[in-house]
Amino acid sequence: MVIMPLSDHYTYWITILLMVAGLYVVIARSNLIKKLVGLAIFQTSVYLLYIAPGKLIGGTAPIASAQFSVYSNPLPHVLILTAIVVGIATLALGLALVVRIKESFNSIEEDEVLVAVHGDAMSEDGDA
Amino acid sequence: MMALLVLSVVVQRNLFVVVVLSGIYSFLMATVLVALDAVDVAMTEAAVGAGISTVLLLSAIHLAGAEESRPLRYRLPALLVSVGVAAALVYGSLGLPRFSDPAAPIHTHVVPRYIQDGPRETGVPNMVTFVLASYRGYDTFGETTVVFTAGIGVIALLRGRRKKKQSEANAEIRHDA
Amino acid sequence: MSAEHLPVLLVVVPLLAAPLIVLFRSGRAGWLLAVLASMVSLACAIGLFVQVRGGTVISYAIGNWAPPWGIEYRVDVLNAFVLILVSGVATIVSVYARTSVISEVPSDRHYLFYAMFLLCLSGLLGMTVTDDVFNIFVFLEISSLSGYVLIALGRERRALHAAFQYLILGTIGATFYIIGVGFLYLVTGTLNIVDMAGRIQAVADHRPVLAALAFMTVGLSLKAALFPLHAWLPSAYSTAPGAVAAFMAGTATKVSLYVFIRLLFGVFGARLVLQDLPLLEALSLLSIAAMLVASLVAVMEKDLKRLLAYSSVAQIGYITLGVSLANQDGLTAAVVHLFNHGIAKAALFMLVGGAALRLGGCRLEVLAGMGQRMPLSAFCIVIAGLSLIGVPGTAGFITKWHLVLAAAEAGQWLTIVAIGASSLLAAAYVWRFVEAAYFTAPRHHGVQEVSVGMLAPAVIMTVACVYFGLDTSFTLGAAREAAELLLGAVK
Amino acid sequence: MRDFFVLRVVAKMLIPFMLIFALYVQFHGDFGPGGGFQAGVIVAAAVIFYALIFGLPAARLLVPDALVESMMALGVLIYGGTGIAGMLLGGNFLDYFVLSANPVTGQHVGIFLVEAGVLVTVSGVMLKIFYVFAGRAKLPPG
Repeated sequence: MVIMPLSDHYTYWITILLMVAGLYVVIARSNLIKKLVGLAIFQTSVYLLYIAPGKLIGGTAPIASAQFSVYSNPLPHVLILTAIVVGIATLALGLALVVRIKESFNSIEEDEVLVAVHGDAMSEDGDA
Repeated sequence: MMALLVLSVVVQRNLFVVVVLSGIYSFLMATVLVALDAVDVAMTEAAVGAGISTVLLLSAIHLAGAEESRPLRYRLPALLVSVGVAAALVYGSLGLPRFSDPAAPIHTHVVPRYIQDGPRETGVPNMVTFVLASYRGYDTFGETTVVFTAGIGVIALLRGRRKKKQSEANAEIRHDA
Repeated sequence: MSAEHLPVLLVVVPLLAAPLIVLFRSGRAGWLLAVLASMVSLACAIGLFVQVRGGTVISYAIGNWAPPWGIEYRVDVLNAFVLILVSGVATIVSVYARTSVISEVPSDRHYLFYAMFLLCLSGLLGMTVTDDVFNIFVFLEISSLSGYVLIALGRERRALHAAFQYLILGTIGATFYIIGVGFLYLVTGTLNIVDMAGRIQAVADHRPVLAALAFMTVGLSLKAALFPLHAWLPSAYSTAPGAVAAFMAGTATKVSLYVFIRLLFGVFGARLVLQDLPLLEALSLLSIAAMLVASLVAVMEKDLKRLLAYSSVAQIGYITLGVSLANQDGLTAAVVHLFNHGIAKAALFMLVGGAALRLGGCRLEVLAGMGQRMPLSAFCIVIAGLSLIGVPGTAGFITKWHLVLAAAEAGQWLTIVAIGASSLLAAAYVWRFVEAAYFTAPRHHGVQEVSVGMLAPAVIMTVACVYFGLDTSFTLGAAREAAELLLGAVK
Repeated sequence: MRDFFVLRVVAKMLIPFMLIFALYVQFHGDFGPGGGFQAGVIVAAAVIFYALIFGLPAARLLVPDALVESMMALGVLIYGGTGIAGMLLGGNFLDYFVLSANPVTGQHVGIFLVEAGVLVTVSGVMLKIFYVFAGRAKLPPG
């Protein structure tokens, strides 16, 4: 659906909508796992910003062959492959942290964890 | 359709459903990527987005609980930030080359050499492979290092037994300094 | 292998030492390799600095693919200076880390700690030395991911939350940066900074360039903890293990600032006449706000690590203030403060980390009487604190002096008043430590000075704060040359 | 799960095919989509599949933790070592031209080696992450 150029900048606007929705989830939601899902959607949408403009209508996938002469741009593909890998690495680390947070705080809701963090600081006051 | 999916991720509170939806989202993304000629990226996105991250998210949910206990609230600051970002993006995108414009700078600079000379210089026909592994091989070295970092990071965080209770840990501080 | 490979060895040696440590699985071997690899990096950085003094630029084509097709490493006096800071702090902190890690990290994770430390170091060095905007992103992620883990290894459970918060904000920052890169790539077709600077002048439409500038500024400001995007920094620095706080406070934010300065002048400066943009005014306002607000918060803090963390936010304000003045003296101050503040904060966090281990915390009440119990540590904290205030004879003074000169040149008298006010606030928060350490009865008895392994690196760093306040030929010389280079690129 | 005879037989038959498919993806990367990363994911998936059918302990016996951890490190070392080899042979870091007398062959060798490095690290890391997450007991409620 994205490749139909309804307007010259249609693809960009789809990308923008997806990105911003992901960003909103990250900022607004309190559940830590949901924040990470939002983050993943935010990162995934950036892929389109790179890949969509690399497409040439009438071109083919960038694998050299005697039959074709017009290829879509391979460089964004390379960059985004790297970005995908970075994204999954971040997600794995983030989830590992969530598991540890759950075990230490018994909650994965940001506000509850914050209350507990604050409580730790206060109890240090008491010790002192 | 992808937009609808994302919107349901925003409102859905059951994390299990959210994870499944985001897996479907990745599959749709992969389809779009194939349509955009990015076959390598599509293959990776399907394996990573719909495969690995779904498995990871599900196991995290298993360990950390599946229900989001907070009711849905629409937070004004978050909404404002998002709208601001969207406005900046739209503003910037207005000046970008139009879709599939062969005269756009990304098609006329740097890339022509990859397309014209690359297969001959490296003997590999898949342009993504040789740009990834040779011309920009150093990025891929960095990427491998990122994967390695995440791997040992997860070990460092989750290996072995759970840490002792906070109070016990605090009690130890003064002795082992 | 001859000297021509220095730019890449600098990064690759610590990077490959990390998997070696994981293969050996030994904490002691890990520590030795970490110290050695950091020293090799420092030696490479010094070697590079000597070569680029006087305007030479070293270009290294990785994979022997000429830029812009391949990735280029490019060293000039500006990034050679930053490289010396990063690898120097790493070398000293890695020595210190041995004792800090033994007392703060579970023993089965020691080797992982050193591997992470080296990865973080090579990430930061890679960001500094590369001339490719996408490669910056890759190495930024190496340093960030390892940074999150290093912070999470802190002993308290609060460290986990701090690390998670940093992960979310850091990833948003990196994604913003990559959006900016996307815009620039779409309008120039290249990722190489020098090539981009040349091609950006021909871009007809300024809207994508402005959007790229906005996204990269916000993204890098998040990583650099520029006020008001500093939310992650105080909790991260105050809960991380001592060695991590010292290393990151001395280097991580500085490298993000370096990248910002490089892109602002090296890429955007060529396209947009800086004076026509409200960006510099906005940056100057935010810097002044950081200097005042964060210092004020620091004065109120009861925990010395958090106090120092807020002080970092304020001191980052000095650096960006220098950038926003965009004249010779301002940029000199900004570049020299990257270094001067880096060493002062690394020294302070090493000293406070040691004190926290001995006294069981670093709240000011706990530190009471530290002047008697741990005389050398307390004295060094005061000396490094004087550098934060900017007392003549310390490195901090050099920065302040040039900032005042730059503001006077720009005719911004209110800015000078703000610098004065912020220095007074700094004096107030340093005084709070002095009061606790020297004018309060000690609470702990039988507490001794920390071991030599921790104290010696911290003392060396403190001496450096004084040395670079007296002999400025290295720091100021390099910063002046760097400022000329940056301004030359804009004209 | 261990009692499902059919599953076990099918799994035993399928896993070799998955590994072969991984090798195909690895080596066909020159001509079609694929490469070290994707192949690494498939290799890890094969072992994860084995773990799901025969249980985590059985998988850990087949592919021990120590081996997995070493693989993570080895892959990066293979990649970096290829780069250093380029330097030792008189080129720049990651310079594949000097790896063989014929520059194009050199490129082939270089690309092959670094893709192998990626495969080893990626499969190691993915497997390790699975082991760590799956091996972690759930916290009792409350």
